[in-house]
Amino acid sequence: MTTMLHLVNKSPGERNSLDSCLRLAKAGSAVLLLEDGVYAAMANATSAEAVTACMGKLIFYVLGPDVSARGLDDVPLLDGINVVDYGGFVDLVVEHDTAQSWL
Amino acid sequence: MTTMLHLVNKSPGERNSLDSCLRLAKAGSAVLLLEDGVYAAMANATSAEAVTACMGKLIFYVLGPDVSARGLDDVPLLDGINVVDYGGFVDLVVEHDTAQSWL
Amino acid sequence: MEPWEEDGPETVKRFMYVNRKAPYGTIYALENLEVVLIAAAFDQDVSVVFLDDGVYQLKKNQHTAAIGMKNFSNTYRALDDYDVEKIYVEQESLQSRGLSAEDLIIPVEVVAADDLREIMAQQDVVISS
Amino acid sequence: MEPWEEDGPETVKRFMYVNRKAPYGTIYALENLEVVLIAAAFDQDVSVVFLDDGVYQLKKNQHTAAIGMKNFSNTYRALDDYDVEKIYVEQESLQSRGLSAEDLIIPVEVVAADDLREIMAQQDVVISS
Amino acid sequence: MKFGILVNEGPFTHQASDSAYRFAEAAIAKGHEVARVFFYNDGVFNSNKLSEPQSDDRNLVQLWSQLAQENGIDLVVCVAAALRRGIKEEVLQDGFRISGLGQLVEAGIENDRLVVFGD
Amino acid sequence: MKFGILVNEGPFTHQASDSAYRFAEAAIAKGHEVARVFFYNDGVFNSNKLSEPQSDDRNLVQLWSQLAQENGIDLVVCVAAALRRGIKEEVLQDGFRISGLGQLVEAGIENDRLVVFGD
Repeated sequence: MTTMLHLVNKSPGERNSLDSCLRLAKAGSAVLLLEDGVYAAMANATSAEAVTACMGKLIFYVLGPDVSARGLDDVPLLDGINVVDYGGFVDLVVEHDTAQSWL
Repeated sequence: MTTMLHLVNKSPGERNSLDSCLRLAKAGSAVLLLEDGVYAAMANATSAEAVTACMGKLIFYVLGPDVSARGLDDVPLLDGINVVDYGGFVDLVVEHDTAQSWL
Repeated sequence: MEPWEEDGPETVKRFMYVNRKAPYGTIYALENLEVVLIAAAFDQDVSVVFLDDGVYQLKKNQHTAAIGMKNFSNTYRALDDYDVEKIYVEQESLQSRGLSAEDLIIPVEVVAADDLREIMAQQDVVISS
Repeated sequence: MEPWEEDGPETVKRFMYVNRKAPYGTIYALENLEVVLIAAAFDQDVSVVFLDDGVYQLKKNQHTAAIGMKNFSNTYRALDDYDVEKIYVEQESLQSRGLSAEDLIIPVEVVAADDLREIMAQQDVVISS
Repeated sequence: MKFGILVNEGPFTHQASDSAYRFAEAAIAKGHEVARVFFYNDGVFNSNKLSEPQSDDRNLVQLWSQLAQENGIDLVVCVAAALRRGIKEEVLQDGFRISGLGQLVEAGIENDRLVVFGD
Repeated sequence: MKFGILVNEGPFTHQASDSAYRFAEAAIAKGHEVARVFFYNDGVFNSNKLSEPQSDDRNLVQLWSQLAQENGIDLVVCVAAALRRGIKEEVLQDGFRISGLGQLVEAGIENDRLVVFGD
């Protein structure tokens, strides 16, 4: 068994990528939200429910540079999501055996 | 008041374009499903419910060439959806004052 | 449209520019804004709509240095200088994203879907990207 | 992976090619298939997965003459000639689209999400487009 | 009736240009006029004459060019979108011209309909 | 650790190439090796040397080229994807080379990780 890092770069308000990732990611996997995927980290958006429901099962990360670019520094993010920079993104890829992009 | 033709070219299984179109199209408007939008015309898909709910309010068309390309000639389409070819597409644009593409 | 314009030699059409995509993830937000700024120079009736993820384009406080892309959010402020005054944001899109008008970089008219539906139905030309 | 391969000089990795997009609307289905056909020539453990709108790629009876695009659906039949035998289709994706294995152009292994989850978790390299 | 068309995507990755082309062809067949096609966003790639599809595939760069020359269609490539994407006169297919975004607005003003094809 | 990277989109329309570039830069800064970046689908446009972004915008064609030359990264453009999109030697930026899809599979075999950036 390998350990997996799932990458989601699409907004849950536009596409189904996050839903599919959450349905098919194995318990214990990591999920990194990047690019437009970072909108899924917003605590007060209706999409928060799906992510919250998986909090015990998956470990969530969000790419800080994409959060700042989109003006979300002043918006509450979901508790339990870890913010990383590009270096942290690299570390996550190193720490997991496989990276799967939900394109 | 103008009459509107709404164009939806994305699959309801991937994006929210159809939902937004159905929410914002005025009663009496026409909706043409084309490209990957034609999957919304499949009678047995779960997306059928949203289209069926708007059948009284909107007039639905689907682009036949895109239906055939995707192998849907042998699949039941929703009752009340009119199949047109590219010529019929042109006629729809002519018959309505404005065309709005849900990109 | 004013009465004298109806009688003038030039047709005035109602143009609506529709934004449904988030900024930075794709270029559509930026390139659609470039169209609107050009369009403002023509004597037409221009309105701009932000709905679905398009509302994110107007989020205050964008800082793009760390992603290396140009921050174009301040350019929306130029819409006012260009006399583009009909700027609509769909209320339902804002709400479902946990945002309100105070989160936006420019003053806008927040309209419910029921009202936006009527506004859209009055347009002559709709340009989306 | 067979025991003697573990000891060989060449590493055998588990490669999974994931298809989540419909054909013709975008080129990703076609270009991803081109990758798989090349990948088959390398001695790796190859599997191909179709889920979400990707299941539409395998729909029987595609006729593209009227849209003027090349019908590449028959090329999926070549996967068998290239010894690509692990072809998975997610059951939930098929069902929600009102389709079944009989609608598909090639024989596949229809797997429930619960099983696909395990298969995905065993891959070394995942290529999606 | 006079049509303007806006194409926002290139000739391969999305079907937008295919659909726009089939639409234009059908409009002309019905006796309408397609006055202008404006290429914006990745649509500017429709004018790249270096494009070389496989021999059994359609070649939209040539198809647009031919349709335009036979029917007097004005094919306009947005200069700003083209510059950043590396589309310049030296790779421009015959029948296309590079110009400003004002040509898109004009296409909306001067034609009876503007139809948008994109992603 | 040795990384392979796959970029499926061009340098402007989607953020994919930006993200891939920032990732590569960060990996190198941490002492890892980026052995190969493979450009597929619209990703082939990242190699177009005619690309001329506005002066206050980033130029990913040059950024990739510089990063590769400074760090010995093999930048490979897929020949099949490039041909249909009109990317040929005559417009190819220094530091990129055109080759077959086998180079992508090899990048998956020979590197410790393959990371995919796309739409």
